[in-house]
Amino acid sequence: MKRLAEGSFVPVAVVVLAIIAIWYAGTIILNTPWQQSVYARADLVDVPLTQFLADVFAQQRPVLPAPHQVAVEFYNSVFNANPSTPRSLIFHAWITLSATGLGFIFGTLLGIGLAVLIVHNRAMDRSLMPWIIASQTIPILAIAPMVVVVLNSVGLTGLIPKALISTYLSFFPVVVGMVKGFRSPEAIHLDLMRTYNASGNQVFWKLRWPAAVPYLFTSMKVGVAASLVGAIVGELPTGAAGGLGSRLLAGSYYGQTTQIWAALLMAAALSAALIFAIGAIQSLTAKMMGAPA
Amino acid sequence: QDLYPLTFQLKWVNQGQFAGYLVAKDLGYYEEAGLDVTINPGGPDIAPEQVIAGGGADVITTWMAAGLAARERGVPLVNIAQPFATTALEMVCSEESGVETTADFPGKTLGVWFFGNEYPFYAWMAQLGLSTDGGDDGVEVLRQAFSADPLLQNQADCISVMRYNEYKQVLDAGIPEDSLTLFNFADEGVGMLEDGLYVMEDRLEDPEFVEAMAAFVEASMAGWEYAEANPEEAAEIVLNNDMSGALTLESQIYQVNEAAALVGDTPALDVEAYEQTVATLLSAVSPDNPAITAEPEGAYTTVVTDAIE
Amino acid sequence: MTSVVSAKGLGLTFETADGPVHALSDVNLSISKGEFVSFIGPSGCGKTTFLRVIADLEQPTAGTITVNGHSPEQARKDRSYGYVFQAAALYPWRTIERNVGLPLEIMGYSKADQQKRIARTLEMVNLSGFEQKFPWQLSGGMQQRASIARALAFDADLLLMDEPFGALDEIVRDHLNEQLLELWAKTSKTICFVTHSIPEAVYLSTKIVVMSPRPGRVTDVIESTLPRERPLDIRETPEFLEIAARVREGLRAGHSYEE
Amino acid sequence: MTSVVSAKGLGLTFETADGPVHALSDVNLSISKGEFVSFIGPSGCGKTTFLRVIADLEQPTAGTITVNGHSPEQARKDRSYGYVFQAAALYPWRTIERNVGLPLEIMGYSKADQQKRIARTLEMVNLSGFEQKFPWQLSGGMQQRASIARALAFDADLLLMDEPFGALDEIVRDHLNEQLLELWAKTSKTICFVTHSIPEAVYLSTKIVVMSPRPGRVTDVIESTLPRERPLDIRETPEFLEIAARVREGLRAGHSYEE
Amino acid sequence: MNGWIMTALAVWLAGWGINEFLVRIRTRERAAASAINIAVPVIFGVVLLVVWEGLVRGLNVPAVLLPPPSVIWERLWASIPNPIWPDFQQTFLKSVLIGYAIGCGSAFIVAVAIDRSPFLKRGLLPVGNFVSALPLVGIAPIMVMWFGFDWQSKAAVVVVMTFFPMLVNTVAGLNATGQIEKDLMATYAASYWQTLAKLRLPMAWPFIFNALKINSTLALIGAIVAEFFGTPVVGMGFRISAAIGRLQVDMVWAEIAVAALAGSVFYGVIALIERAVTFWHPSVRGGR
Ligand SMILES: Nc1ncnc2c1ncn2[C@@H]1O[C@H](COP(=O)(O)OP(=O)(O)OP(=O)(O)O)[C@@H](O)[C@H]1O
Ligand SMILES: Nc1ncnc2c1ncn2[C@@H]1O[C@H](COP(=O)(O)OP(=O)(O)OP(=O)(O)O)[C@@H](O)[C@H]1O
Ligand SMILES: Cc1ncc(C[n+]2csc(CCO)c2C)c(N)n1
Ligand SMILES: [Mg+2]
Ligand SMILES: [Mg+2]
Repeated sequence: MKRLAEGSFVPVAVVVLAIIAIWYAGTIILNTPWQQSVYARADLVDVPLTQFLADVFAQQRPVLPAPHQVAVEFYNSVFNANPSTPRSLIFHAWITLSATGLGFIFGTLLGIGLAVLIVHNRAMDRSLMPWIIASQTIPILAIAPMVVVVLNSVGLTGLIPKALISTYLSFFPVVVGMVKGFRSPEAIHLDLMRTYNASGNQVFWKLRWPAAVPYLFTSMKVGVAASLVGAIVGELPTGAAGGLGSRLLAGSYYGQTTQIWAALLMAAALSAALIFAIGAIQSLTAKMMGAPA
Repeated sequence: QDLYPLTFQLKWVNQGQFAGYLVAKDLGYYEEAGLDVTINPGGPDIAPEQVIAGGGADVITTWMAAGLAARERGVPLVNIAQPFATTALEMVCSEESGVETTADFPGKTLGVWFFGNEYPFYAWMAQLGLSTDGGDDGVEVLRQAFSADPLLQNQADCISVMRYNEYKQVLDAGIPEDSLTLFNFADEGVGMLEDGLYVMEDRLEDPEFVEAMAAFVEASMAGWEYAEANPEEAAEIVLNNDMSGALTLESQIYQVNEAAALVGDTPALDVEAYEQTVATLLSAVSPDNPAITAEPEGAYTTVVTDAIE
Repeated sequence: MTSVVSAKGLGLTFETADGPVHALSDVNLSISKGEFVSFIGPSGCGKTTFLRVIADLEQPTAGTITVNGHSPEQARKDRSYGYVFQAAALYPWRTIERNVGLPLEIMGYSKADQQKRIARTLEMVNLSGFEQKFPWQLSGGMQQRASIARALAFDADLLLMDEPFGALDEIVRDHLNEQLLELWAKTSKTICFVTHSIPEAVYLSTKIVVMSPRPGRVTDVIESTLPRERPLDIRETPEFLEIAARVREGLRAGHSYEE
Repeated sequence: MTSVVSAKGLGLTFETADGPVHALSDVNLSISKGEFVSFIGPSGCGKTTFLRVIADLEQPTAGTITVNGHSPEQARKDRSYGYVFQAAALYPWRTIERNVGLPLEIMGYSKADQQKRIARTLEMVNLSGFEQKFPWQLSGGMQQRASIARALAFDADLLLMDEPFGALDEIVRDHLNEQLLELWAKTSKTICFVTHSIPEAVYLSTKIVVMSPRPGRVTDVIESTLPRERPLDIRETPEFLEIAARVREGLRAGHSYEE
Repeated sequence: MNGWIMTALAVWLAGWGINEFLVRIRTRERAAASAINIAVPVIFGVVLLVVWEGLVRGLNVPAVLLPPPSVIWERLWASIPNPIWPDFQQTFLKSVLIGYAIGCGSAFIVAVAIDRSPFLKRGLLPVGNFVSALPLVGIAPIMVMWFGFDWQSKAAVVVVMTFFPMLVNTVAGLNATGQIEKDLMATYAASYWQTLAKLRLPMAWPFIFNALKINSTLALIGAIVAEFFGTPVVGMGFRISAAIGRLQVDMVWAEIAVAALAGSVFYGVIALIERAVTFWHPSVRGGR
């Protein structure tokens, strides 16, 4: 019992329950105006409270769907739909996941590559860093459609444009983290290498790289979440090609609020799962590298 | 024998609006015509004019106003056929707004679609002499997302709808038809031709391409004919092509029916309607609405439709 | 006797934001093969800096220095010295064995040779059995011994040790002092040894260099008259105490409390 | 004589992932007002832990302890002791002056009083003139002195010092030892002092507590026979050396090399 | 090969050479050193623009795909009074700044509030991470539904986006205090608030500024993208999207340039404040 209270299960459960309670309250508040106008059109007066609640929680196009509505939609589109058809959220999650994965791998490699350049070349350090920061202030999300079109015109279609938007968003945390990581060895550790007359390569592989591993994982966690956002945004313009992004958007065209929320839930679950997976690899690596349990 | 490859860029996601093309592809009409057609769906932020300029498509559908605007910006688009002979853009106002006639517009908030869809609206306001910067003697313009929500949530007094899509959504939400006020852009004298087929001008110098286009247009019209006759089956086909899984059969049957009704007897461009569109656009030139500033030259051709006859 | 380290008029000034810091000035010193030289002096007098100059980790700004008759850079490239830092500076992601093997990997020793040398040097510092442990699983003293093993693993004739026993308690320190003397006697290495402790300096050295700060310079060089064979209780002999007194004298002379 | 610290059957066991660590076990000790008590013992024998128990920073798991006749918690809330940690633990965003003033701020001394006390204690540790420097601009020894000043700034009768001079060189250490004795004589504070150095313990204390690890316990309590007046050269007297020998004996008995 | 591309290549090589030369200069003059620090990235940026111009012109890239910088500049300059300045006011001065202040401010207060409850901390942080993983594009239409189509809904999106990074970092920062420092406060029997004000907050600043910096770019992106889901006809996001639809790609890039500049300045200002507040931190004091 004490263990339970000290772990994070109980606190998380309590917080989640609180959120659900607030959510239900919000459902009532936000959906009441529409419900009243429905009653007014039907000339209904003095609707009993239970009937009112039942109606508010079962609207076709709620401003805010009730948690159970989202849960049912989520369940149906995950478990009751053939995962190889566009009716299934699994189908869309898979499309988004592949773009996320590809973009994330590109982004991580690009980030590490740039960090290596920055750490080893002063000119790169000075000239690149301010522009890398500035690059992230470009609202890439806003011009994602244009990027997709332009890439299409040079023959890049399908997964690649989405993955490149993911790359753009995910390389930044990796560069910043890895520059820090590659520079994290203390002066004395570098001096030690110098006394051995170690080559640049040896210093990198035997010192800088292992020292940077914790930073790598931390920034990869941030990066993978950014990748997912990038992939989803990249799917918006290519609305009909599937993926959670197109699902979100289609939901909004056809007024399917509940479907939007289910897709949102799936997106958040996906990113939580990805972050968790990286965390698992991180602790495995840490164990192999001798970190205290 | 070898099929002639064609890439066709839609303006919007696969839906009943494009049923004719999807049916033609699905039933093999294009193949029979010697064509290998790839249909690329569009989306809210895909500008087909940009896609074709970048070489990403051989032929696109877009609205005439947007096509002419692109031509003036240096993308030499040419209309080769006009399957939609009539227009479906409307503005619908809620009961609460109190709008009954255009005289009630001042002081109201109107939802407008941008991204090349705004030209008819600005032409209309210019004709009514209303400013679009808000205030009591003008209207306030809201950039409407591509949905009917602003009306349902009372954020706008009137919104833009396509007769075949959002209008149905408004009705489906439970709002009675007789409580709504509907303005049809064509009836207001600012109708502009909608879905037409456009290609890059230089491609038309190639007779083989013209021939392929003729085959394409002909097969597409056959697709439309089939869709009109078999709306359920056409809606099924649309649904099979929907990658979002968000469409419902019911809404698509409705949409196919409505869209097929827009298709004229002939794909040939009605020159009178073209000139009307141009005249309306030129009558409303303003910094907000720089669709075109001069009479376009060579913006349409009949070589393709002539080749069909 | 060949001179292993020979400094003439050596000076080193650090340029800092607050102006120049004269870490070393006009240092003249010659160290012969097989000597055990201790450097003692108050904090900031340039002991570490001098060792770092020998190791080619700092560049002198005045004077000349040779190591094994060459420039320090050449000596470093020849891998002719082993350096023990003030902190153990073990790599936390390597086991003790792999830490000791680090210089051997870098210098390209064969796997078998590495294995042999690691075993031998760990034996020497009494760490056999801890090969597979990670640094954090060892006490500070054991870590420091591992770092000494690392410097001994390859056969450098010159050993530079910067307060290697500073963090240890007296009993462990005594023990390691004995061991170090034994090693030195066996291998006839040349050793430069920085310490804060007068008894330690006197007990270990054949030559004691007393330094003073601002600017860092050598104020006294004391040749020890003690025999090479030194049991621990030599520290109670009058001869020992006399040398210790002379060192303390030299130290106090150059001392300023503000540092 | 009143008992300032009185421990009876005191024990403290840390529960860790690898099982319990017995940091202290069955410690019986009484410290009277005005005493200067040194704690000496190998690393890990529980010296720091004992001081922390007195300071109410750890809770004993067995036995009882009183400070000034009350519980340690009460004593802490009465602000009846000053603690000098092994590391200086100065706040880097405060100048030396503001660091020393920190406890005064917290305890609500008036601005003028703060100013006076800061000046006086900085004077006492020879840091006048460095008021406006930030900690990182000072050497390790100076930082340690600032942290001593911080503990002296308010008038606690009990001073807990955990190896305060560990990082300093012998000369500075001698000097501070002298100063500390002087302060102690002047103010008749009670001082608990952890050290690794036998001469330091003998030189300073009226009572030397020798501890040994696993589990941490007190193996010997040596009452010093030296007079309260102690010039530095008392360290060469036979009496001094005899006590030192006894301490060394006690230490060696409880020592294991692997730690 | 054609002239434009050759020129671009030459400028690139020259710029690279100059930079390699500049970073090797060792100077004692502070002014000279900081001049070099500014010159190097500026040269890099200028080279980037010249290469862009050269490639676009040399390869005849259609202007509706990617206009050359000179054209963008002309458009930018001509459009500052209208529509760029009104757009900037709407998006940056209203949506971004207000949303940023509310988001970061409330997250800070919540962090301090839950700091005393380990239970809440353990419960809120995982949930917070989950919520912050919700893609912004999903929240934006919902916020428009809730807060209307004017800047309030954009500010709300910014609030949601900035809240959790700030919360997580502030909580981490408040936990960053070392044991000795906390023990020191305990020996003074300092109260909770005294410890917070004199120890834990100063220790937390580096973390908090980390979040403030991340959020400065997030906020701008969030506000712009949120404008895709319904706005009045003003705002940088509106303009970008509307201009793409009209194939005024030079206008799109002009707005992007303004956004990048505003974002960089915003980031820079926060970074400057950070330097002043955490002057004592090793990463600011000196470092490599
Ligand atoms: N990289 C550096 N930049 C500027 N000044 C330095 C640098 N390294 C050392 N110094 C200064 O040079 C002087 C000598 O330093 P050094 O480390 O050699 O002293 P030390 O005798 O080893 O002292 P300690 O006993 O405290 O280790 C000191 O005043 C120190 O502050
Ligand atoms: N918080 C803790 N959790 C678990 N074990 C601890 C903790 N603090 C101390 N210990 C253990 O308790 C024992 C006594 O530690 P303590 O710090 O009191 O030793 P010490 O005598 O001060 O040693 P040193 O001379 O190295 O400072 C050690 O074995 C140590 O590992
Ligand atoms: C050629 C062409 N031009 C404009 C539209 C615009 N449009 C048609 S339906 C709709 C709203 C969603 O149904 C919008 C914006 C289009 N589809 N096809
Ligand atoms: Mg040193
Ligand atoms: Mg201790």
